[in-house]
Amino acid sequence: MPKLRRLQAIDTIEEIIGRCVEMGRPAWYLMDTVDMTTPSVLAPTVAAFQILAYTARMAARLGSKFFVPVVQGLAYSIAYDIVEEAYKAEGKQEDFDPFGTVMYLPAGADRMYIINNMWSERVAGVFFMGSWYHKAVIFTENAARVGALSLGGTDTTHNIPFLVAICDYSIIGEELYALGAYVSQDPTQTASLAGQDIGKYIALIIILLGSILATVGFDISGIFTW
Amino acid sequence: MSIIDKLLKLDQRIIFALMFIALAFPILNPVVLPMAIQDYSQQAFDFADNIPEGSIVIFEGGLNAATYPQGGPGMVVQMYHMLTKGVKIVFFSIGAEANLWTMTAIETALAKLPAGTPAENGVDWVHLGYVAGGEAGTGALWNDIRATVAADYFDTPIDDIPLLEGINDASSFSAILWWGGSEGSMPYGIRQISVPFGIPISGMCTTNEVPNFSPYISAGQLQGLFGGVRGSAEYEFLLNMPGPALGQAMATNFGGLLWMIMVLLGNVIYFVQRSRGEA
Amino acid sequence: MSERLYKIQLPIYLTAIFGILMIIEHFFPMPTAVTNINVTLRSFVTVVSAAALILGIIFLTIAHVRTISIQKGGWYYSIFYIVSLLITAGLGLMGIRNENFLWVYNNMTAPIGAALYSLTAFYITSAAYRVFRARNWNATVLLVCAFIVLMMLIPIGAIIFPPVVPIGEWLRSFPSSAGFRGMIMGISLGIMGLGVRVFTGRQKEHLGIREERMGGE
Amino acid sequence: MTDAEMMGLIAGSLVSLGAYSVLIGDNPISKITENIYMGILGGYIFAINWDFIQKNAVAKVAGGEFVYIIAILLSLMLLGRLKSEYLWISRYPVVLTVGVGLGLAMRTTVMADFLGQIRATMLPWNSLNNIVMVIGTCTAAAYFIFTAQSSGVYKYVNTAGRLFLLCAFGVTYGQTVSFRMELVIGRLVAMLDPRVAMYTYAFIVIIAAILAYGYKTKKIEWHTGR
Repeated sequence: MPKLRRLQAIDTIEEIIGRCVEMGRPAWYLMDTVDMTTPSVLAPTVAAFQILAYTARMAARLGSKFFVPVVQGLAYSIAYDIVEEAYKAEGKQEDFDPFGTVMYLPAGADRMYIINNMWSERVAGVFFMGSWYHKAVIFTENAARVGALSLGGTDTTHNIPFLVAICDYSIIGEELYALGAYVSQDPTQTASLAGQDIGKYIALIIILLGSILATVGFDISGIFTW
Repeated sequence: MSIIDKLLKLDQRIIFALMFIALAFPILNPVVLPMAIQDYSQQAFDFADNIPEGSIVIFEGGLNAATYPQGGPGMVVQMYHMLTKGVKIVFFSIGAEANLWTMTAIETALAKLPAGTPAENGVDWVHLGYVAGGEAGTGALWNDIRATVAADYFDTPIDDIPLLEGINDASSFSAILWWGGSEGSMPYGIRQISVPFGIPISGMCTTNEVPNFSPYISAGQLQGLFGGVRGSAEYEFLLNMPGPALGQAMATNFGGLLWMIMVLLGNVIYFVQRSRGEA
Repeated sequence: MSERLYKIQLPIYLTAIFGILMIIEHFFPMPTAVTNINVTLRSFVTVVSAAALILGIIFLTIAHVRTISIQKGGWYYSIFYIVSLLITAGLGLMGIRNENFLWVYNNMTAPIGAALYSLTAFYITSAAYRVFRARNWNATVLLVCAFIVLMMLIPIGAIIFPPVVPIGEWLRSFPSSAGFRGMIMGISLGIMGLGVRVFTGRQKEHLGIREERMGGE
Repeated sequence: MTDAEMMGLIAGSLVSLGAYSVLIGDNPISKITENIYMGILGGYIFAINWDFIQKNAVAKVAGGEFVYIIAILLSLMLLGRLKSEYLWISRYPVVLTVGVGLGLAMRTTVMADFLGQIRATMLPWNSLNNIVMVIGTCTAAAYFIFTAQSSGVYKYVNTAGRLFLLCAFGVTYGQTVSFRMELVIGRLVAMLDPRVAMYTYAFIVIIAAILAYGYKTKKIEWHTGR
């Protein structure tokens, strides 16, 4: 079985939850867009769910208050299951609030709710995972100002900059999938990432070979145009 | 408390107020500065200008309430550009909100057309309305129009529309104009219509998404791109149709300067702190 | 066992069948019957996607009704939600081109939506001041590129320092484009990897099933 | 301009100010605006999608295309999400959307994204721009090879890849700042339209007075140090 490079973010999850417990303030797990019928959103959402499972268990184990708002109906029930399972698995089911731990908020109208509550609850740790759009800046900036420690990770290219610049720790692009695979200890996911790595090696070899051939004067313009 | 500490603790709301003033001031006191045409806008304009008369184009309207003020003027100009050239347009939207704004833009463009320009609904243009399902919806529609939508925006059955007679997929079209706004949907057009059917695509996205799509431009998969209000203003300029976008493009000046000053100030404070060993 | 069949196994097989039907149709010539099935399936997807959005509204309304019925803190705000929902949905059901419906949309939804969407501009500036620092070389690269590009985009930038336009365009067309191109290729492989995992039933989160529950369900 | 349009501009100006008031802090005006927005948007999404289903499924069944009964049934099956014991029923419509969506994305991403981008990168090494393109693409792609351990030559490739990615994110950052300001400008242009500017100023004064009263009498919580 191929071994994945260990990402620093794994320790960060524990660090953030630990800090929340110490300060007696809640940890939030935000996912933004979770529309699972769009394939490009499905992949980061699934990775965010895997990380959610790990984070929720960590929160249940260490006894931190945990809050997961979800903006889409289908994803809400899945997130609900995942977090409930995590609390069950840690034997802390009494800490799981059926109305308050995982909450459904409508897409588009969740901004104010989250900003307002971030301040009133004085969150100490925030996770920004999944497919992030314009809310990335609003939430990360507020989290930074409230003084929350944050970990950001997304594969939506136009919002990675903000997670990198504002969050205390960040993972970029496909590192999100790698983190999901790593924390879920899922051999299939690991194997799949390894398979994709082979694809990348092939791409690199083709590009380098092609550009060398082009440099010495071969005409390669007809390639891949069947 | 030193001045540095005071500056560092500057209330967020003061910055917000400054930003409001910086953005509102140029709207109340407009000043027009000369503006260079960006390479991507020029390419997109040339592409649109070279679409032959009499051909039919696919037009996705993805602007919503928030992005219409910046993209709308350009979208209107592009419709005007196409209709005056005698190019026929088939509109659709993959957003429920965007659907209405596309109609607003069509109405604005029709009102601007010089008298006598053929622009009859159903003959020179059709609005297929909202299609649910994002990328899958796009794929569904352009592989089989009639199976996906039964009627157009005005509830006219597809079979009663003269323009769509004998057309049921994307292969009869000669270009795609994808006004994706902030949907991030440009790759849907590239993947589901442009590459499978071999139709060139160009369009508009909001300013923030331009870098994402730049690899497609250098790869020749995307013929050009108008970025945000600046792109709209440039289109207005290139077609010699001054409109609302120019003023808005100019209004970004002070806001941009404020942002740059804020970054510089923040970093000066940071380096002062660091030299004192505080940070 | 049979319960497991229709609750878990069948959905997984169906996902694979639907996906593979779409893929083979694209690369190999198919009999008309198959193409017709595919066309129908795709039109079903658009209908179900629309229904899923309605389901989201149902979830939300249930949440608000619950807030009102248990009189949770700030419950009276939920009344505003329910009332505006009923009015708008009622007008909309009379016809989506109903004049009043469009008035509400154009003059209430659109401005609030636009205003909320634009709040970011303020936070971005505040963040620029408090968080966007040249802390290390990573942040420095980010900061310098952002600075140059913004200066290129605002018309006054070219007047203060004219070379900023070619430099900005170069940054956007080459180094930045190269970085994104590397990512696009990776994301493309990621979509294929995800597809293989979903179709082989190794990944079932989209069905609300996770690995640990395999034994129990 | 008709009365309805004028009323619309005034109403738009008022609700926009209500939404912007959240910048000052959590307050009842912003909360009311938020809830009204959620309601209207909900009603809107409901009506538009209801209409879509009417037009493209119900009307088709009425017209004799009985196969669309399946589409309606699948849509109803989504309601299974409302109760966990019927959750499995809702898996079937999800399976359809995910299967078809992924299939459509997979079949085209190979050509458009993967091979298309490889082909465009096979450039001759005869100019600085081409060299930057080839090295940048290769190192950025290599940054996401997770089975490579961070040592040896790969460490340098990783660093170079990160440099190119950061440049890409920096460019996006700058572009996004401009985009966000354009959004505010778009709204302000409507609010400061000479015909409604007077109302806007009046609303600002009224909202400011209400908030000042609320903060003064401590009926609204004031967050210092935001």
